Amino acid sequence: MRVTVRLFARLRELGGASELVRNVPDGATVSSVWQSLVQDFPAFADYRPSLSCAVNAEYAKFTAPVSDGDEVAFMPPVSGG
Amino acid sequence: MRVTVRLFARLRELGGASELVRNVPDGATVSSVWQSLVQDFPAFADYRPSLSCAVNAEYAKFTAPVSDGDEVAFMPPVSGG
Amino acid sequence: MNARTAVTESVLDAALLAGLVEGPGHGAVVTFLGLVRDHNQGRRVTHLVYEAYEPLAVKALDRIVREAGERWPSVGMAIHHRTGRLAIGQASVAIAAASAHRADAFAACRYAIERIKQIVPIWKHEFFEGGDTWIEGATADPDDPEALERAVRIACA
Amino acid sequence: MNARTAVTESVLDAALLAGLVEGPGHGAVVTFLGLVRDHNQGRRVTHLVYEAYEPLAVKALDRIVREAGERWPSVGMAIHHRTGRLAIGQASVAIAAASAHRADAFAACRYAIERIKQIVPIWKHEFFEGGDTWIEGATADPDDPEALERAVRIACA
Repeated sequence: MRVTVRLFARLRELGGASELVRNVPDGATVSSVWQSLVQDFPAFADYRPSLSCAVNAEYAKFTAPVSDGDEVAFMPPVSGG
Repeated sequence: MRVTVRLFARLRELGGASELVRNVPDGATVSSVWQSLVQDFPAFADYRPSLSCAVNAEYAKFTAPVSDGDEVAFMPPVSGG
Repeated sequence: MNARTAVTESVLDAALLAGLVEGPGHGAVVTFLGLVRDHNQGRRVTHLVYEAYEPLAVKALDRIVREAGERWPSVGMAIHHRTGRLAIGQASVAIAAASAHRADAFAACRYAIERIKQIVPIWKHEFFEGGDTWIEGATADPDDPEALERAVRIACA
Repeated sequence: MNARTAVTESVLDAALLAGLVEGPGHGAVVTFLGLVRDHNQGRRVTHLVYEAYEPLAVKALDRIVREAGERWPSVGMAIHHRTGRLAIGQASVAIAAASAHRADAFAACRYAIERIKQIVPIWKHEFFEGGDTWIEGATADPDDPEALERAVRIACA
């Protein structure tokens, strides 16, 4: 199945794109999507401890399952305000 | 000597005027000006414990002397804001 | 009306005050507007009339700005207080406090409104359904250390 | 832009936000503006660029308004956050909190800015003399009870 990955701020710059379409196996979770990204972008690895994620524009846990067509967002620490 | 007395809020209403010109003896203080007012306006007496005063638009103590031509203001508790 | 402190019959404008105090080193501006409420202590308020001893009121506002500047040196502050007849929802007082960091702007703004209620010679005449009354709050004494300490405590809590 | 919460490229207007939340029972409106400072941690800042995950950022602002309404039931609140390029002195975030009494308006406004910095997916790209850097603040977790408690503690201090 295919998911759209959204990247922000420095993660977007490290990934070279704000949006990536990824093929993931059935049963994939947010965590497994992230792991597949880290394989392509080793610099991402440092972000895991401080990362937040969302599925379809709702905050989610890394253990959340993803479905075909989902938008999965990975977010470095926020700095609004 | 003559001083101008300024009254505000309920004190102004009790006194029937926002401004009064009073003759006071040499050596008068804010306190003696007040006492002379209380003689004419007995309802003023209740205000003494909560009163503030000013001479020439600067806060003053009741013991402050007044001079000819001074503006002496008597102010009930304030409620701005 | 571009003075940082004023007592005025005109409509208050918090954005104008904010503009007077903002500087390039400021990261935060906090404004406070006091509004006329439609009720007070169980009474249905119809309107208020504010009266001021204007020259002393402006000096008292200047004093509050100075006090705030001494306590929070990076803070820029402006205060305008309105007089005359005010309808429900209108602003009676506007304060703007700008500073490098937000904690100081919040504290200074809160300090200012507490001090205004303590030492500025302005009086509120409340008109409500069935009558009217002069509101009498604090005996004004700018040198009372306990009042000042109370304002600081509330502001810095 | 009359929504109580928004993420926008337009100039922010605190007075507009105040107008959205004021009601006849409100005696106080506190507004907060976050401004772009000309310096940060010893760097001479030239400008900032804010980036947002917009749909989630709006939901996070809605959540903060809801949280504030649960904690301070009389409070009306609006929050707009700006994105894109901002010059020194421009406002990146505007908050308005109205309530019957001033203590709640101050507390709710302060709470909102603390929570914004905790849970709203917006990022600040700082450009300074000699370089640029992404500011990374808090790991966003709206359900983290410690972060929420910290915001409450600062707001109600």
